[in-house]
Amino acid sequence: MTLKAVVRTETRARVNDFAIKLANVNGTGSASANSLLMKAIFRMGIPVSGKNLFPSNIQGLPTWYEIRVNKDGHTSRALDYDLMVTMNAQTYAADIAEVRSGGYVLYDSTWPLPSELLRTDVTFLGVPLAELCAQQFERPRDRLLLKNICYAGALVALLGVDRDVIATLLEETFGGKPKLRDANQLALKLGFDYASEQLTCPLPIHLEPMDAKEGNILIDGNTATALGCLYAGATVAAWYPITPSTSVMDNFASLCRRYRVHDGVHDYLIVQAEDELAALGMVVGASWNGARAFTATSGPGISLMNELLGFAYYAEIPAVIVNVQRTGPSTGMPTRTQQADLLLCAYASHGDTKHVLLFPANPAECFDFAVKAFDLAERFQTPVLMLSDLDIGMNDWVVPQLAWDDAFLPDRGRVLTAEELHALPRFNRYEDEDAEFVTPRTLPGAAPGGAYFVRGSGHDKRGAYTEVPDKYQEVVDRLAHKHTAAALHLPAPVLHRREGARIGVVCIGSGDLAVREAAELLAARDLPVDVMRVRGFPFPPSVRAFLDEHEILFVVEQNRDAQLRSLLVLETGVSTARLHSVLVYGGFPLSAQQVVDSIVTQTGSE
Amino acid sequence: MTLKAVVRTETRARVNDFAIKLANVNGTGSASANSLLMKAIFRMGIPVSGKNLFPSNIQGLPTWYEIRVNKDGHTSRALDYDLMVTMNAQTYAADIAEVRSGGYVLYDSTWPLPSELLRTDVTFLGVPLAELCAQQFERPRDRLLLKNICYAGALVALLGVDRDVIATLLEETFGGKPKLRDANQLALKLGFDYASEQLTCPLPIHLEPMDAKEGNILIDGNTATALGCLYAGATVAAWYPITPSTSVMDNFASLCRRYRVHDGVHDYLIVQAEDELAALGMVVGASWNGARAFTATSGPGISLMNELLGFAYYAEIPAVIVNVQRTGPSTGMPTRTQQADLLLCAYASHGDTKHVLLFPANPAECFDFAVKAFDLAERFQTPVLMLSDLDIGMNDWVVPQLAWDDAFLPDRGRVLTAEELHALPRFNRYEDEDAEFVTPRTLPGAAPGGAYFVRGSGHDKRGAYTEVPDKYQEVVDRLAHKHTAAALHLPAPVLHRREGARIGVVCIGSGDLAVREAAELLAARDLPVDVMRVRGFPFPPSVRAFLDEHEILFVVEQNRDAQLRSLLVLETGVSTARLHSVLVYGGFPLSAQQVVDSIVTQTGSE
Amino acid sequence: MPSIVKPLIPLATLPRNDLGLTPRNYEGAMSTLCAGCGHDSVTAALMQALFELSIPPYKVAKLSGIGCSSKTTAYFAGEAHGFNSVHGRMPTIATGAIAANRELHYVGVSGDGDSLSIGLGHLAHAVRRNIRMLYVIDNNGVYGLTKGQFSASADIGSTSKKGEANAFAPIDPLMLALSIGATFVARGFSGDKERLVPILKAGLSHRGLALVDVISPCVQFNDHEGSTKSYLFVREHEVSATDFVEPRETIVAHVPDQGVLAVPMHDGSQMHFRAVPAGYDPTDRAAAMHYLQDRHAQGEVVTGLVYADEGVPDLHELSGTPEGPLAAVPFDRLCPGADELARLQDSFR
Amino acid sequence: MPSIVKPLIPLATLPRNDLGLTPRNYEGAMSTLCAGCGHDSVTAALMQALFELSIPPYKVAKLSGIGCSSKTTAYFAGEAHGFNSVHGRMPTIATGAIAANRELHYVGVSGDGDSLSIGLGHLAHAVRRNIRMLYVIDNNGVYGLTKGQFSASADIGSTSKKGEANAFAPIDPLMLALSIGATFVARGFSGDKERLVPILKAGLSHRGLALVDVISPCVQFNDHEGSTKSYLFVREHEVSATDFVEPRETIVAHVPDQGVLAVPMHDGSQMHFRAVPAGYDPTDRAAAMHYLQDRHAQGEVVTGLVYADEGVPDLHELSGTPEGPLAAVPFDRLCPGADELARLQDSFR
Ligand SMILES: Cc1ncc(C[n+]2csc(CCOP(=O)(O)OP(=O)(O)O)c2C)c(N)n1
Ligand SMILES: Cc1ncc(C[n+]2csc(CCOP(=O)(O)OP(=O)(O)O)c2C)c(N)n1
Ligand code: SF4
Ligand code: SF4
Ligand SMILES: [Mg+2]
Ligand SMILES: [Mg+2]
Repeated sequence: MTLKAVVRTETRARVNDFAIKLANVNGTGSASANSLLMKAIFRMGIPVSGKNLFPSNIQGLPTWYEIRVNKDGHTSRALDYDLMVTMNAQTYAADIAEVRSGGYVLYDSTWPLPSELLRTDVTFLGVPLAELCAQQFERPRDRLLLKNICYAGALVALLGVDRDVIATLLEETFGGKPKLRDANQLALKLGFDYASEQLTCPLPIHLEPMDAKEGNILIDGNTATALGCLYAGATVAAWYPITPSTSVMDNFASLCRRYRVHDGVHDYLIVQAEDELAALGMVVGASWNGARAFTATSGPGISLMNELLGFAYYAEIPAVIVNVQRTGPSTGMPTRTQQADLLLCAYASHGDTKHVLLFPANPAECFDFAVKAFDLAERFQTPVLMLSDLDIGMNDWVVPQLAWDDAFLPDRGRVLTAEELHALPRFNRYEDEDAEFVTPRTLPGAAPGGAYFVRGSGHDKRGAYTEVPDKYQEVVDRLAHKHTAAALHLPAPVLHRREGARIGVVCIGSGDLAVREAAELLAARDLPVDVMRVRGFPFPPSVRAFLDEHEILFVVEQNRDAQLRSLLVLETGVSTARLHSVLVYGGFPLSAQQVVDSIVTQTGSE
Repeated sequence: MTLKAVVRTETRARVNDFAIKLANVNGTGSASANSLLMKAIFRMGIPVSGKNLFPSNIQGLPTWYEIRVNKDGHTSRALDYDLMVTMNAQTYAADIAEVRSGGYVLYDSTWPLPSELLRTDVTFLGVPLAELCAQQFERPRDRLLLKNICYAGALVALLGVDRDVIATLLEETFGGKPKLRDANQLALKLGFDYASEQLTCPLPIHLEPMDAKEGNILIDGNTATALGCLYAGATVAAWYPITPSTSVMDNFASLCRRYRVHDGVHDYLIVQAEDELAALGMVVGASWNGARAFTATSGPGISLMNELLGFAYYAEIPAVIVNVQRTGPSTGMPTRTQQADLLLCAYASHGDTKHVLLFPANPAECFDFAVKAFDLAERFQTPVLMLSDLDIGMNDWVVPQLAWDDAFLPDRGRVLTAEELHALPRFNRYEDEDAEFVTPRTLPGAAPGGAYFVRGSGHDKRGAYTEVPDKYQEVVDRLAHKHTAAALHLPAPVLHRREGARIGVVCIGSGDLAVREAAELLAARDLPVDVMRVRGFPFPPSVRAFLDEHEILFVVEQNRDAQLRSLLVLETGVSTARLHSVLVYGGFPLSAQQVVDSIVTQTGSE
Repeated sequence: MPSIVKPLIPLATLPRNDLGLTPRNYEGAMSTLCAGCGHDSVTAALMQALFELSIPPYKVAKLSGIGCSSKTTAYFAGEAHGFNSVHGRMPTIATGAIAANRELHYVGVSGDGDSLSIGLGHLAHAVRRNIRMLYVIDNNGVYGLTKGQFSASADIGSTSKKGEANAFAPIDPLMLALSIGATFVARGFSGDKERLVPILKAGLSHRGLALVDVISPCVQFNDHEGSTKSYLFVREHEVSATDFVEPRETIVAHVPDQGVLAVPMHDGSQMHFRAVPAGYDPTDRAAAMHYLQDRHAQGEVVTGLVYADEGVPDLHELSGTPEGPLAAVPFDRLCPGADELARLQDSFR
Repeated sequence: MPSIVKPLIPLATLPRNDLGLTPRNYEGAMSTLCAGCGHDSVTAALMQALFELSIPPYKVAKLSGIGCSSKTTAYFAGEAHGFNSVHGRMPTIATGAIAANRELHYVGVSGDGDSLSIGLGHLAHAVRRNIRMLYVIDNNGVYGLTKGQFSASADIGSTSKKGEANAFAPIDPLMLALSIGATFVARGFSGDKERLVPILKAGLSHRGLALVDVISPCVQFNDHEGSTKSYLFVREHEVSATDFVEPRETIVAHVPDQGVLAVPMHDGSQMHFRAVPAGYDPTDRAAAMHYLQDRHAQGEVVTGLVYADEGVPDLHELSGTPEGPLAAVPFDRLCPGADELARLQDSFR
């Protein structure tokens, strides 16, 4: 096989609208090269997304990275790839099969590709990466590692990435380490030069600078969540490591080291707990004692936190829990995304319990909702769970720059001051409810006379143990009302309406972009739909109103059992029969095409 | 105050139809006296129930016992008492206030009752219990303890309890211990003689022998459950003590000591685990290894078992979990009853999970369903949770004698024999599903070639780790189908139909008797209702059919959040709006009156 | 755990501490434990220790799990905040609470079931983090509240009320704690208030986690080997009812400075207590473990301060937190503000 | 944990054991751990031990929790049943499995995170019950799979890949186990297969729970004090990428019979191993603990069989169960039948 033999050209140019997928081996250093490309495209002002599809392994298994570029801002996951970079011999066949007809495959031509892989409807772009690196670098480690930068260089040429942008990025990354910088620059140049000389550059699919970058940043959800916790004033954090939530705490720790150390004093305390039960116990203990405290975990951790979630609900203690969802059940696929903890989180723990949930759709909302979570937890004296997911949490997203209002004051809820306390004839913990059914609390040690006894056992308004039905009911009934009252303090659902839409589509969290893109695609097929994205639980009345407005309703979510639909049915009273499901739960981020296909099929509009 | 002054007579005789309540102090030995009475009434062939309303305490707090006698078999908890025995000075006022107008109060007249307690519309029956005992018994311990038997003696006279029956019972209990027997007989006689001589005996409310006993036994649900586990062939049990489930394991242990020790060999192994997570882990390990294994717990234990429940669901390992429900949330009221773990048990654990549930209504069903639970768990290779409650589990119930068919063979599900295994080209754990979506398993060590790898991580049909969406989905989709398939193997709902009923009433578990009595009371008010008691989850189609048949539907359950209604809505598709709730969740067993009142009010039939 | 309020009978002659408070100020709700329960004696010793140290009650936080022992946090220092959490998780609540506010005095009360079974991992890690608190285990060898199952501290051969013998080796919380680096371990006996109060005071003053194991007999369910017969005896010869709890006298005894004290328990059995000898060096961890094992092999229970090391920093010292409560750091010191957020985001481009 | 099947290259010269099986029969799926990971060496030693003991692979049950270490049950004895459970709960699964069938050979593989944090309570209670199994901890001082957090066995002052120093005292699983009555504790080093195999064989033959702590370096995240610089050094001087895992050589070393062996770790630091000396008496619990503490204070890691007591019955012996598997007792011996049920119910009237 010679290189030239398989090169074919496509004529139709697709500028700033294509998807590429890079197939790598885990632990070989490809992530840096891939995100370099992604970042460069972002800097060129072009809407872009990067999805890291990685295994639950440290070294040796297949891993993929997908970059989608779309001038109209549709950057949910693409399902057909215009260009595949195949760096993993284990998965050659499957990877090459995934390229769309007419697309491209970039491969390491140091060795020939097995002939059975040679599809005739795609263009193979060979770059002798290993050979190029072997010529220039001595050490095996460098040769292996720099192959990645080398293919990045080829892509810079093929896709028309701005070379200045790339140069600046390399400078920023390795500026302080000249040796490293030089090696990377050289590797990049090797790939670039080879492609420029040997291949037709740029490809019909290529980039041109835009201005979509203005006011935007590139950030992953876990970093944004950590920032939110920092800005909300969280001082105590307790956690147990678990993918994909670990980087929430990693980021919180480094932000604290940066912003919370004054004269050697650390205004924070992070405890790596012995397990998730302990982590939530610590958050509850700290919150009871007046600190803003949180934990971050994923599904298995939530399962383990069940007992204490019920305790905090019943004893009315604030707690913020970030659940970065992954694919279940059980250990499931730890590095794959899903939205399958909705039901569990809504009603976690035995007995009658209901929790307050927040559903961010992207890192910007992770920041805002993290701040909101503390306000809600303290205002309503109850656990608040923010349900992000692996797609949001661990992928880089382009979002508007985060904003902060310096006038912001945390809502600490009803905490009695010493004066207020003294003005009371007698302080009873669960008495004197306000319009939202919240009763005032006191902080331990703050003032004499404020003591009360926290318990998860049956208690009356005074907090005293009771086994008297009426006294017990008085308290749990108030809790139910309090939960309902929280609805109006949650972020309202986001509506996208379209002229003449009879169909309503409900979505949640990271489904946002795909569903909005799907709505455009459907409109183009004369199937206009209104979209509502719910952002919190319990649902405000507007959710029910949207459902009532539409004859046909679809609920798009990433789980098998239609859990969002379940919550909607249970809490709005709409019947299951009215809510059709679009369920995608294979573990990869949602793509617009999946939504379109399902709705088209179900409405018989094919 | 003199005794005679407050004695008034009621003329209307109420034979075999009244309720008495005995107010005692915990730890003073009243339970034996109370159950002696209850047992005597049972032996007289009269339908009777005894409800023990006890505190979460070992000694010193108020405790009550309620006996309801009803010739028509309506023995759900009564709310108005014809006779109150007040043995607890702490609660005199409240107890006396509870007696119906025209009723009776039996008190210890050694000391006068405070005059403010003397209602004029009830008859006070004074028996100088302390004095009588002080005259006859030396030791303080005996004086205290035998006061109980003394009031029992008075009740024997007042209510017309068969003296031969009582004599036999005492003989049976203390036969081998003459001293004890004599003391008890004496105490009984003291009370009996005093009442016979000083009071008008029998009261208009009194007993007459019947023949309702034939073929019945008196048994509590936890004993029956233990018996079921014994008969089902359970060999491994693991548990962590928790009220009100502890006696399941206590009974299982004593049954095993009695029936499972052959020539010194113990055909069972019971492990008191370090916590509930461990208990379920042990059950899962043992079941995987081919033993029938179970655990018994209550709400907090279920919360802690969440992670492993999801694991067993996904890895498809049988497990039997008995949940004797108590009042939640959190520690709640450990000695009070509720049906508030329905939602949690149905969907326990993160990710998409669905479990198989059984809802016994009485000890007889505890026995049958316990046996059934093992068959289901092994047939469907999944956790099966039997949801009993404190009322069923810890109170004595009159139920038909338990039956056993010696032809019974346990359904061990699809376990490959060595021959079947060898006949296969290759054994793949999650392949070759049958019509019920069950795939065959092998037992460790049974034969070479049968090995497979159990994991809670994403796996394909072979049981191999996978992160490939299709392969992952293939398995979890089958699990969903398997769950649905189980519906037809669960005990069918029990229907009680009435001519002309437009209203359907759905109930569950221990609500049975009260709802059936309520149906009669409603019929008497020209409000005929059909009753359906669901007995398992997932629901078979007949449940949906019943709902569809009725214009107006009520769901009667003992929790705040209408959890059964939620399950019905989610799994049958009927809208919440169609299901009206009757919710009683103060912690005491359900009474017919509560159901009638609620339905009458809600239907506007007052 | 009903909070029955005790009648307040003013007694002019009550002693006063440095704060001018009387022992009354350190009382709590009326106990609902069984008459004679060892736990009530521990409660009394705790009140005394807090009183003697002149700790303001409202600056005390009382934490517990679930069990008869855990109920006792309601029975002392009624003016202190109490936190009766869930079974076995008290150490985690304590860790969080202490993280938020290092200025309070933390008293954890737990049981042998609560701390040595379901909560064993948490206890171990609290010890490892050396959080500053007094951690009392009311150790009765049984699960009192759930009616008499063996706990992990039950001795081999102990028999339950139902007559079954325990087969498994006991866990000694002090040995366990020492093996993982505890900085303060001591043992007391509920019946010996005289020795217990100073131990509790020492624990309250310790730099980190002070683990005090208190042998605290359960008058209801604690029947050891020698008493099997005695229990059967009672059954044979006495009026018996399964729910009858005989009111008992609290066992009182004083472990001598030297030699072994044999204390008869309610069930007729005997426990052998030995106070650490006069020259005992509580700063040598290996020797302490050796001593405990040695005496245990002789069937003796060592009481007293077994090991203490004031040289190990607590969680806060290790974390470099402010001197006052973390929870009290003003918001403007915690929130970097809008400008800083803008600056930071330059790196996200 | 993908199960990549290894190519089967028939080798005529392979040794055979008493069953006529070759080491090949004890292999499993291809490891997906990092090249050079200590855990793979432990796996190899396990294969060897099972092979040498001529244990039929299908009579082996392999149990694990979650972690890189826990994945390794897939990498040996492919013809044995494997059970990869959830994080920290392996001891509970093992207890149940063993209860059901005492005839299999149980090999548990866990990590220091799995067994000393989330699973610590279960480990302790499995030790206490003396269930018959080989319990291996692949101890690397870090959470490998979740990318390098400190585990509870990390030494004070160890630094993480991110440069933070661990502040908390390490838990030595052997000390912990000894303090609660373990009947077999030993330590090996993944790099010293020659000494590890006999220890594993001894453990497989033990009457109860044999706890074997194996120091098993994580080539990815295990950076000790001395190596902080070395890590920084690498960062300064080498091509660095956050997701790059350098393929490494497995560390191999042989701890001498006497004296201390200093083994250089991947990160440039050194670990000091000391084999128990020739005359060492592994039957004295107190002495064993003393020895461990003593050597630890010297910065040495003791390897070898530290303590063994074959005199303590295992769970089955204590429970009087049948000699064969409980799971195999025929149903008619388990079910008392209809007549007996009728008879029993006479007492319910
Ligand atoms: C999760 C959970 N499991 C079980 C229980 C039941 N329970 C209450 S107290 C207790 C044991 C108490 O024993 P211990 O800690 O020794 O206290 P004691 O009563 O002996 O003082 C148990 C098992 C519970 N409350 N929560
Ligand atoms: C309940 C739960 N919490 C957290 C995790 C994430 N997790 C996976 S492995 C692991 C730690 C592994 O450490 P260790 O046991 O030492 O194994 P190693 O990888 O170091 O061999 C953690 C925390 C999980 N799988 N389940
Ligand atoms: S049961 Fe035992 S531990 Fe509980 S209160 Fe009574 S004596 Fe004390
Ligand atoms: S991360 Fe560490 S423990 Fe995990 S496989 Fe790699 S070297 Fe081994
Ligand atoms: Mg106890
Ligand atoms: Mg590790």
